[in-house]
Amino acid sequence: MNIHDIKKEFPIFDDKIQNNDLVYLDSANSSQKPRIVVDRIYDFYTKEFSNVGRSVHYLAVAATNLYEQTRVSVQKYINAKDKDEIVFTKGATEAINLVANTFGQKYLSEGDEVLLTELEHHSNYVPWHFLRKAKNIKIEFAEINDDGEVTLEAIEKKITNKTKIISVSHLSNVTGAILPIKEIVQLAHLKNIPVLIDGCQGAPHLKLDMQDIDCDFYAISGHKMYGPTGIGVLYAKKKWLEDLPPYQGGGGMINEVKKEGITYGELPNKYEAGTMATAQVIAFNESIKFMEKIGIQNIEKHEKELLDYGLEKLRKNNSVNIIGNPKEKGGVISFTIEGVHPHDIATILDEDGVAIRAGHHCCQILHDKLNLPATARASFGVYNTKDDIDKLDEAINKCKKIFNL
Amino acid sequence: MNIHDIKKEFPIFDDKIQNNDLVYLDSANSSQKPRIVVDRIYDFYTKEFSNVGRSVHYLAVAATNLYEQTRVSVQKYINAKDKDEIVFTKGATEAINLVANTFGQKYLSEGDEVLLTELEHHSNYVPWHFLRKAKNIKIEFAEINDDGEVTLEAIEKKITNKTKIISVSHLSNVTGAILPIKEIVQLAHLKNIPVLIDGCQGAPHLKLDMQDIDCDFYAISGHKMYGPTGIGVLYAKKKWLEDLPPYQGGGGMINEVKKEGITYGELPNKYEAGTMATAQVIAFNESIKFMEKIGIQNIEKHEKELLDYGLEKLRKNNSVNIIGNPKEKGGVISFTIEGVHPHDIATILDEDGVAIRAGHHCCQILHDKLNLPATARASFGVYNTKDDIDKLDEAINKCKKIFNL
Amino acid sequence: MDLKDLYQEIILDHGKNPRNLGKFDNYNKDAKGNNPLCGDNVHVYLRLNENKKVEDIAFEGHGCAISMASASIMTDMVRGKEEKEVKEIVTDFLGMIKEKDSLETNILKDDEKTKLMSLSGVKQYPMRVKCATLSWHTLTSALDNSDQIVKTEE
Amino acid sequence: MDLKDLYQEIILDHGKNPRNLGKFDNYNKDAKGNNPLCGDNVHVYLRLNENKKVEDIAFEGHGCAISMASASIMTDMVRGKEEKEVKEIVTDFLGMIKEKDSLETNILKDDEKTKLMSLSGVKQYPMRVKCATLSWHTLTSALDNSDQIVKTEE
Ligand SMILES: Cc1ncc(COP(=O)(O)O)c(C=O)c1O
Ligand SMILES: Cc1ncc(COP(=O)(O)O)c(C=O)c1O
Repeated sequence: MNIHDIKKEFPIFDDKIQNNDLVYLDSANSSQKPRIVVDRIYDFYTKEFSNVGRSVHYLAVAATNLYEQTRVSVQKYINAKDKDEIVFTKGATEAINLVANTFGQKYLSEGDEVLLTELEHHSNYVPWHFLRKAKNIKIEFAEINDDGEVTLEAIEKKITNKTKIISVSHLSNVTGAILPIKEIVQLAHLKNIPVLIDGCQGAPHLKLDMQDIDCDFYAISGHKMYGPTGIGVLYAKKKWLEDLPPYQGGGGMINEVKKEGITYGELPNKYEAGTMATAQVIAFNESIKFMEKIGIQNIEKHEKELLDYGLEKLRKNNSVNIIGNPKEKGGVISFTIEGVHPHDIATILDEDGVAIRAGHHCCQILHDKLNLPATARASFGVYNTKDDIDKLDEAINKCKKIFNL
Repeated sequence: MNIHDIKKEFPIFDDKIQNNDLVYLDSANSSQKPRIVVDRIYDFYTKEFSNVGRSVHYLAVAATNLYEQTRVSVQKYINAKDKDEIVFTKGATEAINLVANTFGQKYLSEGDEVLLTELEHHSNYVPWHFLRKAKNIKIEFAEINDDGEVTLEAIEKKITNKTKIISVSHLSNVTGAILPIKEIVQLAHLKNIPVLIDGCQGAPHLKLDMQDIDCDFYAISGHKMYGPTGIGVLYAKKKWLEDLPPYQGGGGMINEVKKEGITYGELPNKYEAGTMATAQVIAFNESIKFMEKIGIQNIEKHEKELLDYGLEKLRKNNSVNIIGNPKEKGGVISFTIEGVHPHDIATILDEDGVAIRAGHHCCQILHDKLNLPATARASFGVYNTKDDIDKLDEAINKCKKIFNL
Repeated sequence: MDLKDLYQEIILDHGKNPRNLGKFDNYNKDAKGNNPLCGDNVHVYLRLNENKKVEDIAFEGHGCAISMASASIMTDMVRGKEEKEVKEIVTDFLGMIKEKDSLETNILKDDEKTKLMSLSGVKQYPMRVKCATLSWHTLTSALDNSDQIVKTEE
Repeated sequence: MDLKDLYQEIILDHGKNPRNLGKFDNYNKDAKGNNPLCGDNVHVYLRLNENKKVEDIAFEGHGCAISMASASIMTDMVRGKEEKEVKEIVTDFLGMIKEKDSLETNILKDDEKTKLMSLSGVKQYPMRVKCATLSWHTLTSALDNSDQIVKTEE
């Protein structure tokens, strides 16, 4: 598969959207879906549908096998040691809630500290805030520097002997900063502190190797990885999944149920209560295969090229102000235009089919720090091209014209 | 739409499965999907995909509108007073966990009692068990009678002045018993006790009117209602959604986020953290429309006919023992055959394309009470016909033959 | 859809140079409003005199051109009006943005109506409707002495 | 796939009238196993004498024809064998169910192998594999004095 004409694998680009060719620059929000993923969902529902794991008839057995195949694919893709370390959730947000809730229950008490960073997405803050309310723990935020990065030193500064867990993004969905997660994990482990990585933006764009990174938890959203909505992955080291209490209760996650008490099932069932997002899990296998077929190195390279081209182009564009300047940066460009509010930018760009996002991108702490209520953000996926960036640039010019800049 | 040839709306029946016509009698586990639902998913992903509520570009706006349209459809379908009383979850299991967790946090403390019944699905027991562990509350079980029913009297008997919430099934997924939920709610409300209805089996088969039933909470799984996997609904009275704390934390459910504290969003956002199962919610609208088009009265009537026919047929079949004999019964027939274990029954039936379920159906308490480790279960959906039941009966005969009965 | 309808000269002007921006000392009613999705927020201050007339009105806040222009035009328009009249104008404006083709109130003069109608372009941009209505909801809240922070999400 | 392969006469016979069903007094090793998905369970009791020979073995439990027949045949087959031999048989059996075409161990006689091979029909029925293997895993657990309850879900 040649990454330079991969657009045609994505049916959404086949037709015009509102008389425009779609210039989709909102992949950090959610990615478009390749044909094979959508076809897989269609075929599963129309030819093979059954619930998983609970019946012994042919369709149920087949569905169960398909479901478990995705687990193995994910395991291999992220190089986890064991397939039982892969837990399916409805998304990264649920994955983080799962960890905060169960780890919090067992290991956090009054006065303990959880260390986050100033660039965390609300999904990696609110679940910890719940514990602050319930258990009187403290939340610390490692600072971002002027380039919009969080350095190892910034993390180190905030670690105390009260720090019980560190939870940080792999890649910022606003500044694009790639955090030194391997080093953070090393440092934390020296002090016996487990680390959760919010991999929402890491997983779609960077090579993942759980055994190398050595993090304790890693959260992924399928819909940002060319997969269906409603499916996510929590990677967790087996020792944690064995040690922590279950999160949701229901069918499938139990061993023995009596009126007096309940014992829970083995991994990975323990964390998969109730009917799961069967079709989505099964189709997610195709997303993984799709990315494997292109090759994550090629994805990284392609997106880096786009980023460099985009940064150069927008820097040349007068009155565009790019947010953050991290040395290690993924395919995200957040920006403002002097005199035009980001929402107006987004509306005007949309008129030409250029889809970007405007707002605080679920990162209010970061925006407070930047002293900006909102930014505009263009983010890339495998299907983007330099042409898309040219169109972005043109649309920005139109924007300035409308606002008489 | 004529219910008697509705099978052709379901693509799964177009082709043979393992050289057999599929006789799908496992709808209580999960229903098959009509073409319009699958097509909707396909079209959404290929022509209209975007994340919901977070961007202002055309696709995002359109997706948000579609997403909210489903909320209104569900509201109307179950006759809720307000669309904000409809919360999307990943399934009924999550819906029940949501209530148990948030109600438990706020209103349960040591010594308080939660009243369930002996026929509850594990999904309506394990979440309460968590509270038993965490808060030292007690769980009481209203008894089933010899017909496999739970009567109003059985509920009343177990209510004490410690009872803080009652949580019962609408329709048993094993005996098919329809519980007198309206009367239970009336009784409970006299004593100021809120009621959660596990509507997993109620919603696909019975007319729902939340304002008439007047329950406080009602949990639904989309995948049992001819909808996609990975989507469910929690109906909750507005006063509860306003009063209870949030469940999961993340993007979309907040109002203002500061380092020191967080305020939560308005309904229904407060309970919809993170990227939701967008495509599934949007396609679920088609499931609702599909059921509306047939008419729930017609569905009830059709399934009642099948049930009566099935019961008559199986009762005539020697050595088949039907579990429970409730006066009000939905389209579920659980049974055993003297001398053949349910798993063997299921395997043998499957050989002829007759898909049933065998096991404890996530109801171990009930099976303990019945003194049966497992039962076989045939359950109906709109697409079933009397012919399907004839085939079930024949396959049972084959089963007996193999086992020399 | 046409961006020219949305970004009319008058909107751009008021968006860029909002009138009545700031806070004055002797206000006796105020309310906050915000839009959690975009982070826009507004704080409306007003002084109702003994005759229930809006003696002065101003706002603080930040947001897009539409929301700033809307607050600016609104504050201009209601100054000097009686509370009852203000409420009628608000209802009329919100009704127009929601569904009606034009403004119906007799309280406004034709040129005032024209000015307000310049905000009608948002009707074609559903996601932007709340930008136009936030300050109006907040004004109502201030008049009603409501403590609740207005959040525009229908 | 053929049901005749799965439900061979010998399986039906052992399934209906399992040998060694029950419990005896002077066992010195035991273990429980269960299958949470189907509710099958088994409890294996055995007596290992000073020479590490299985002097007696029995089981309690309930389950489908396959699981009862498997426990029945297994207990028949390992009585009188040494612990080392028993382990070899278990490994050989599990290997056969999982992937190998035949049994390789020299410990069993040909007619014993034929008997065991009657359980190979489950290979075509993946969901039933655990029915056939539960008692075997439980036997291993008993020999190893493991306190863990065996649960068959791969
Ligand atoms: C009565 C009942 N309650 C709860 C559930 C759990 O539903 P789900 O697995 O879709 O969350 C089921 C379905 O198996 C059920 O039948
Ligand atoms: C860095 C980061 N973390 C967490 C999330 C939340 O992911 P989801 O909404 O898919 O659960 C996102 C996506 O918006 C994100 O970008």
